[in-house]
Amino acid sequence: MTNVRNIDRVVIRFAGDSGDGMQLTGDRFTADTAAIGNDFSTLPNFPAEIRAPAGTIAGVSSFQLHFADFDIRTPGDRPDVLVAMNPAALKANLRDLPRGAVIVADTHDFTTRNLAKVGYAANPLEDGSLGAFQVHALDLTGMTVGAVAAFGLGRKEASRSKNMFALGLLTWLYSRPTEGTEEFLSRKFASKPQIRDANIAAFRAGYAFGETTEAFTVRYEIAAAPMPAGTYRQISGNTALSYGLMAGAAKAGMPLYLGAYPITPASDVLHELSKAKHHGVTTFQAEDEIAAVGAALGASYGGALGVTSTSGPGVALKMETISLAVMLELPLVICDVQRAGPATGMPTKTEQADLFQVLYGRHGEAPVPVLAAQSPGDCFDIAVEAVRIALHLPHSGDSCCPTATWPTGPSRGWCRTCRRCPRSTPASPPKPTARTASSSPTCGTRSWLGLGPSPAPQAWSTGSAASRRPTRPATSPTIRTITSSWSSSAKPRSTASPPICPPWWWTTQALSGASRPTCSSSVGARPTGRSRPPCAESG
Amino acid sequence: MTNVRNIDRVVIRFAGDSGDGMQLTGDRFTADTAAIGNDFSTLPNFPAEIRAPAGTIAGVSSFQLHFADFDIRTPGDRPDVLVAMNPAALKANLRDLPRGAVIVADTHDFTTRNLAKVGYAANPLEDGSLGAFQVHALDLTGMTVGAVAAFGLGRKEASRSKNMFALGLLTWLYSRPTEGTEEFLSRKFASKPQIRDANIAAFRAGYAFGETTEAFTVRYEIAAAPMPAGTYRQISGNTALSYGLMAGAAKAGMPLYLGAYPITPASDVLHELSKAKHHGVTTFQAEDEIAAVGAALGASYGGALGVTSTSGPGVALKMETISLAVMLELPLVICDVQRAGPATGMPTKTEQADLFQVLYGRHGEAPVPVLAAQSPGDCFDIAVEAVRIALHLPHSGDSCCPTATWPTGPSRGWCRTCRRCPRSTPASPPKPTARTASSSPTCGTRSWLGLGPSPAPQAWSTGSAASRRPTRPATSPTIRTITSSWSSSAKPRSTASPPICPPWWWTTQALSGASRPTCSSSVGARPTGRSRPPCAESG
Amino acid sequence: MTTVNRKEFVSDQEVRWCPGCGDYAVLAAFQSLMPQLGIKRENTVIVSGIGCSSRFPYYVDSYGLHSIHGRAPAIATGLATTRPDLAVWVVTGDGDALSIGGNHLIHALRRNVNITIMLFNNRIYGLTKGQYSPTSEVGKVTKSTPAGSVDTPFNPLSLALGAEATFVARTVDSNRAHLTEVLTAAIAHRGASLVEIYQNCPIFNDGAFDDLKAGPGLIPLRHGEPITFGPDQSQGVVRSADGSVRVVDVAQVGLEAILVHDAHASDPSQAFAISRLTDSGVLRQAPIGIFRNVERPAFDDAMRAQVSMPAPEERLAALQALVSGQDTWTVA
Amino acid sequence: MTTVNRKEFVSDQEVRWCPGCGDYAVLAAFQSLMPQLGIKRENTVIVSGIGCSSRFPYYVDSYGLHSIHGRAPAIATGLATTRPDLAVWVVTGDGDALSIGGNHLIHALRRNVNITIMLFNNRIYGLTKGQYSPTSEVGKVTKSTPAGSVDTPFNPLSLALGAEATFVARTVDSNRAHLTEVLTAAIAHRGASLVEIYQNCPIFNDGAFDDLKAGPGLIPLRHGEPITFGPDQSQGVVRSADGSVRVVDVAQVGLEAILVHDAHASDPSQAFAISRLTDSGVLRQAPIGIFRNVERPAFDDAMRAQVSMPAPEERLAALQALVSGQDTWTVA
Ligand SMILES: Cc1ncc(C[n+]2csc(CCOP(=O)(O)OP(=O)(O)O)c2C)c(N)n1
Ligand SMILES: Cc1ncc(C[n+]2csc(CCOP(=O)(O)OP(=O)(O)O)c2C)c(N)n1
Ligand code: SF4
Ligand code: SF4
Ligand SMILES: [Mg+2]
Ligand SMILES: [Mg+2]
Repeated sequence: MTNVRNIDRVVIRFAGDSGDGMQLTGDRFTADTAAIGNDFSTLPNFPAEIRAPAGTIAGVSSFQLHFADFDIRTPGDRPDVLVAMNPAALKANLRDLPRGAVIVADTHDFTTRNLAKVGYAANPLEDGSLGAFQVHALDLTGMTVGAVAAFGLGRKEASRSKNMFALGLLTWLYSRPTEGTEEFLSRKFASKPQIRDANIAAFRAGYAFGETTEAFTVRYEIAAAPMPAGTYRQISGNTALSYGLMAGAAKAGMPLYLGAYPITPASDVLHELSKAKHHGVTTFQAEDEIAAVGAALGASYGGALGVTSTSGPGVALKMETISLAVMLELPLVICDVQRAGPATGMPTKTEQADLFQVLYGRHGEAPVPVLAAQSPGDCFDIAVEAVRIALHLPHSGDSCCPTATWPTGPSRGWCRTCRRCPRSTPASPPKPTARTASSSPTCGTRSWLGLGPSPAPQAWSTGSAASRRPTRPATSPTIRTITSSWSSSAKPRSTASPPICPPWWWTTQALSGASRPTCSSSVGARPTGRSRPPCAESG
Repeated sequence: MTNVRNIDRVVIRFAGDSGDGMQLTGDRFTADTAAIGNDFSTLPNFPAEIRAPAGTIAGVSSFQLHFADFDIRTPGDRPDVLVAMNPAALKANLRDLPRGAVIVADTHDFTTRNLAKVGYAANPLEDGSLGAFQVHALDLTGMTVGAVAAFGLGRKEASRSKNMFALGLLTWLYSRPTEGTEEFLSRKFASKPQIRDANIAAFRAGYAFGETTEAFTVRYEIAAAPMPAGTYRQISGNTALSYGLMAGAAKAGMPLYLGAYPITPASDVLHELSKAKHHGVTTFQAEDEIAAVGAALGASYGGALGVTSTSGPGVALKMETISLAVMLELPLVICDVQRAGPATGMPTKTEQADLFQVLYGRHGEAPVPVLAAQSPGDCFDIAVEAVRIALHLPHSGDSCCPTATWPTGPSRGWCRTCRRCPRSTPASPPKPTARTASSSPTCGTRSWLGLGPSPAPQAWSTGSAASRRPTRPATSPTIRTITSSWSSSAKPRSTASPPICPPWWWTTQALSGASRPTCSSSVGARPTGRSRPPCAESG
Repeated sequence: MTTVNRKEFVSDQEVRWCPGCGDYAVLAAFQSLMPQLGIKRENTVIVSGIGCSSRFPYYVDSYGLHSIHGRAPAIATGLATTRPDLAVWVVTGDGDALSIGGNHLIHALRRNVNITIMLFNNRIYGLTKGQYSPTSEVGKVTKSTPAGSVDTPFNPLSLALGAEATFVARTVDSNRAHLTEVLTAAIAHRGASLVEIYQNCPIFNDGAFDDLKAGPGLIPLRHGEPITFGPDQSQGVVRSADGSVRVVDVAQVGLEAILVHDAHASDPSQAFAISRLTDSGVLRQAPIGIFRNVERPAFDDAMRAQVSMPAPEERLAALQALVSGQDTWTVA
Repeated sequence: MTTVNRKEFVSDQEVRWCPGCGDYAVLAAFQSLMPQLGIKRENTVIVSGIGCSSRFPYYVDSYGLHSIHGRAPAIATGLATTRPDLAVWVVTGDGDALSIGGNHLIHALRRNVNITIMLFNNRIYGLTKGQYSPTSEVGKVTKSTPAGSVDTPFNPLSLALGAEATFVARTVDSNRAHLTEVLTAAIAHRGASLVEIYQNCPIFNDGAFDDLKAGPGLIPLRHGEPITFGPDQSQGVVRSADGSVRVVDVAQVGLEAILVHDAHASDPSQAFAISRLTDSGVLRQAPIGIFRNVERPAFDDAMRAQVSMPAPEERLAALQALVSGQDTWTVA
């Protein structure tokens, strides 16, 4: 008999070949987990190659999910459970497992050839080398093929449902509901009934296997986390960022103009906003990052909200133009979706190492407000806030918004009242002090450089986030109420069809009328306090 | 009778129209001052325009000189004496004068038309508005024309020697020797005897005017400063930097390759090195700053010493490539000759506001050693040192060398043992502590970011300069001995014709021979400690 | 043309080019031209990069942006896309447009963004005090090339034609009438217009175009007319067997043999061949006028056609639907 | 060609392009070619940017540098100038070379730097998973252009010819013999050689060149021969009255009327006209082969000719003289 045990949290990693459908499997498990009301956080991990050879380490794709009956903050470091669909998936992930972790492996793919491909001399499922773990070596593929035999698919086609078999098994093991996935499969494969039925059958067979076999003596339950009431959805950082930018622009009554050059992991912002052309969004794929930010700035000069999105290498290239934006006092939002490493770096891996660059990476004193997101959902808020700052601050027009940890993939249950920290919480986060001028949204140009003795980047971005959004209601838990939060935090522009200079410019200068042009001679005069345009210089 | 009074220091500013020869006047006064043995520091100030209209404020050119009988550190803030050759020069500089300052003005140019050009309703030399100053309103032009009447020049030509008349007067007033200037004029105008004689006559007339007239009741003497023994010359920061780069490359036995794009005030490094092609120096004027640093890096990859010079906006554009250099572990020296302000900024004005950028302005953790020069002469040392670091550090190949205050113009008596601070000395310079990892020349990649609680930029660069050059002999006062200092600090490369990978690479890797190529797979593997090339990634 | 009109486009800034700089003439022609075209100054924006020529916007009483080196075409692209009501000009130099800004220039041309580019070509870097530029002749001795430059210059018009430009022209600072005519056609063209303007820099490259003025060096192109020039139109242009074009005495070949210029030809090959008549070394011969002027949908028009802006409330509602998504769950 | 030879240039890295990617064929051709040319791998350097194609250097057992996006021509310029003993290759993609790297490309071409550029044109951004590129046809639907792209693509060879390139060629991944022939000529050329390689990306732009293979779409150019192609060489290229060239039935005009290809013509006009035969939309017709191949001093050779390196002691002595200067004073 299977015991049901209550636990408070678990970390599961699904790993297989790129073609094995691990991302889909993970997504479904996440959705079912969300339905139960657990809190969760996820980390998809794609192969770096577009199409790495099958069965190789380079081709392993994985999806990690951390869920619990309490408020959690990271996708977890060491999986309690690893589902490994082939030897490469086992090898690539084994080092991350703690002693005693559960391994569910599909024996079908542990052939001599596949083992050799990744350098296993002997089959680790059999040679005793996994003694520290609880190994369930199961012929998932074989069982899947058996389960779907009725639908008349070829063997290869039939075996493709093995991920659903694995999902069924895990769904049983962690006591998840099954309706969501069955509905999903019905919808997804509506036009291919054979495939639909095979997938559903495999999913049910996996669930039934857990229930009937003796292999699993314990079954787990994880209670719902005490989440604030509300309607939730999954969201990735880039999507939330895109929606946030749109929300900010909509509240300001301005067209949104994105100038971008494709770069992983920021491209999805370009993709997402490209789909929004009927929302007053123009997207421009420029010839390079410099042109991208230049065009965004030109659009801002014309009265649109100029935005540019990129990753670290692109931000480096944009710096001169960003400093021009500071001088021109035009609104501009720069999104830095961080990747790892210097130079081209590691596009498919994320890291939080651009903060120094975005804070300090310009010549000759051109400070910009910098915001960092705490979670995928927070990317929405941070984007709205960035737009607000860009449009609202009279003398410090542009803002730079690096999204912290979650660019493309990982999703969180997204509710705006959940405040979650990035993975690498500093040991003892210093508090921003009164001397930390940059924690104030007014962000005086010169005083910005007068940072206190502990600039403490991570803590600054976290700590000051609260002080930067003083007007947000403390309880507005459902996404339905998001609009009210926009209206309280985003200062709309007064004119629907904005003049060529931003509104505050018109109100602070004594102009004789719309036909008196002034922008060109205002270039840089104010932020540096100098009396004549710095461009009236040689060189 | 004129009294001779001993004073310890004085600040003189020569100001006139761009065509009035103020830079030459200042240079000569400086040379004569050097000959006496005063310590000195200078600040030329050019108009921003290529050729600003005559008589306008925009067209004023000035040269300031601070000299003393002790060790001084700046060109001075408020001139004790202003020589103003026209109303514009007076107007542009008046606000800098302290009460009681001496003004020597050429009345000849204070015509109604010239006064109107700069907005003077009345003649300030006559309307009493200069009551706070000791004004000597003299017809310098008229006296000059009279003095050179014998040489048969036209009136316009004759009046062009007025700067020498003014110089003669000041030479008398501050008891400078006259031989140097007379020799100089003889050399300079050797091929134009009329002009030569007119200039010498004007100079002597000015001197004699001081001596004979009653106008000046006091004459000053400033004793020699206690300077270390040695042979001195004048030098500008850019020239010293160029020579230092050449010296570093020569000691290393490597060809020097400069990739640069013209930009004020850095262009002179390109100009200076372009003249040195017979010293094994290749200069490449690239299509932009990114190509300039890229080509320098390519040259380094080929075994040359790659250098790139620019100003702040150019550094901003080079950042991505600099981080590539860090990953490739190739030597590269980047010179940032600073200008003022963000965006295009103010090319002809200098400012020290790029330190944050050069320290932090790269994405994804790509630290570089940063050196800051203390004086024009120190640019030589700093350049040699930058070359040494670039070639010597095994795992942190490139170095970024911003020259601090003195790009093109200001000159100092240049002796390598004089340590002088930049103009803006911080109120209480913090000392670098043991925690300041970057003060060590090994500059470990990750530890660099572990700066102590007070990064304190100015103090770091100053304080650590000493610790970074432990091998320089404490007393090596003459320029003749400079070579010995190179040999002690610059590690020469072992091979005359360097292989395509830098030498240390060859010694630290087990290679089977010269035909086994390895660079491409070493890309970035070591600095980040990752096992496969980060470029093997999508995006 | 009345002086009153011209003054409308004269700003209150003191013009600060060197005495004798060719930029003055272009500025004056521009200021006279604009009111004639009926373009209002509040609908005029001049975006420039950095260089002597890039100070142009200061002196014109219209909107303008003196930006950063080389990036004006990129900035103008964003502006033109956002604002169909504006006449967007780009003012740039040979260094600004062809050296650091080369990429933005060729991309703006291929996209056919609705901007009018005035490229002041003085074959030198003026503002940085005299280094050679991508249009300087081989062997040019400058501060950065004391032993003479070694790189072949660009022919800006060949480059533009290779970059799919729809409007390509050349004129000279010293010929007010021609300048006005060419600029008028350029601004009338919907899409990207590139006008190269030979401009003398008396300080750092004086007389660079003198040989053109002296001899019969300028070859004026007039659409639909045979390409003849020189005293009594005695010289003309014919096509050689190898596909290039060359200069001949009209008397020798007869007027019928002379090429008739077709600025509207859809294929740019002949315009390209004509562009090669320009000397790449010391300039003794160069065609001027409109090389190419063809219709193609403008980038910004096509972009705007894809974009629509719902009414404010609709916009927020549609956005809310997007934000809410399809797959939600509720916590009670 | 022996397999032993080829293996010399095969590195120990596992090749990681997608199955069926056109890059494989080019790599194999390259690896076979190099030993045949007698170029040693220790004298071979491949500099690439970023993109799928830019992974090329990993797979060749020679020196190589996988650099940053778009900058390979600049890096290669520095390298080539420093090291006359090396064969310097640049491997790049349509995005790498023509989008972000456009400026470096055109400048390397005009300078005629001694490098051989292989431009893998798959008309898409492969590595970033399928956005449109500067060579994608108008109307291209991609992740970043769901409503279709609106910008006219570059014709890379027209652009190169407009940028004063001395060697311009095109070949296709699927034709090993042609690829080998063109690359052999390209590396033999002293100066900058640009070889555009049509390369299929089965993942993001599959079949982009299929229409060429099906029909008589490829027009091979052979120096000194009339430009004919198609079944039985029944089609040919003639010059039209407007200076462009066009395709005709040879039977209709006679073989004598067909253009004879001259890759060595000093004037690039005819090569340019031929480049215009390339479709800019869906590719049904495109010339391949060597469009232009002319001599001009290489930039790096000319640069090196200006530079001299004294013997070590002389060098320090000369430097000391420079450092000491002429105008000194002594403090006792
Ligand atoms: C990023 C950057 N690089 C370099 C410069 C220096 N710079 C200013 S203008 C210029 C070139 C000017 O030449 P051109 O474009 O021909 O204009 P001209 O002055 O001749 O009219 C250069 C190199 C700069 N301002 N910014
Ligand atoms: C500075 C910078 N910007 C953007 C990117 C992202 N990026 C990498 S490769 C690439 C384009 C690839 O297209 P292409 O050059 O055609 O090569 P392909 O993959 O098609 O061979 C882009 C945009 C980057 N790595 N660095
Ligand atoms: S330097 Fe030349 S281009 Fe610049 S303003 Fe003076 S004359 Fe004109
Ligand atoms: S994405 Fe396309 S170009 Fe890149 S490796 Fe795959 S098939 Fe080749
Ligand atoms: Mg110029
Ligand atoms: Mg491509």
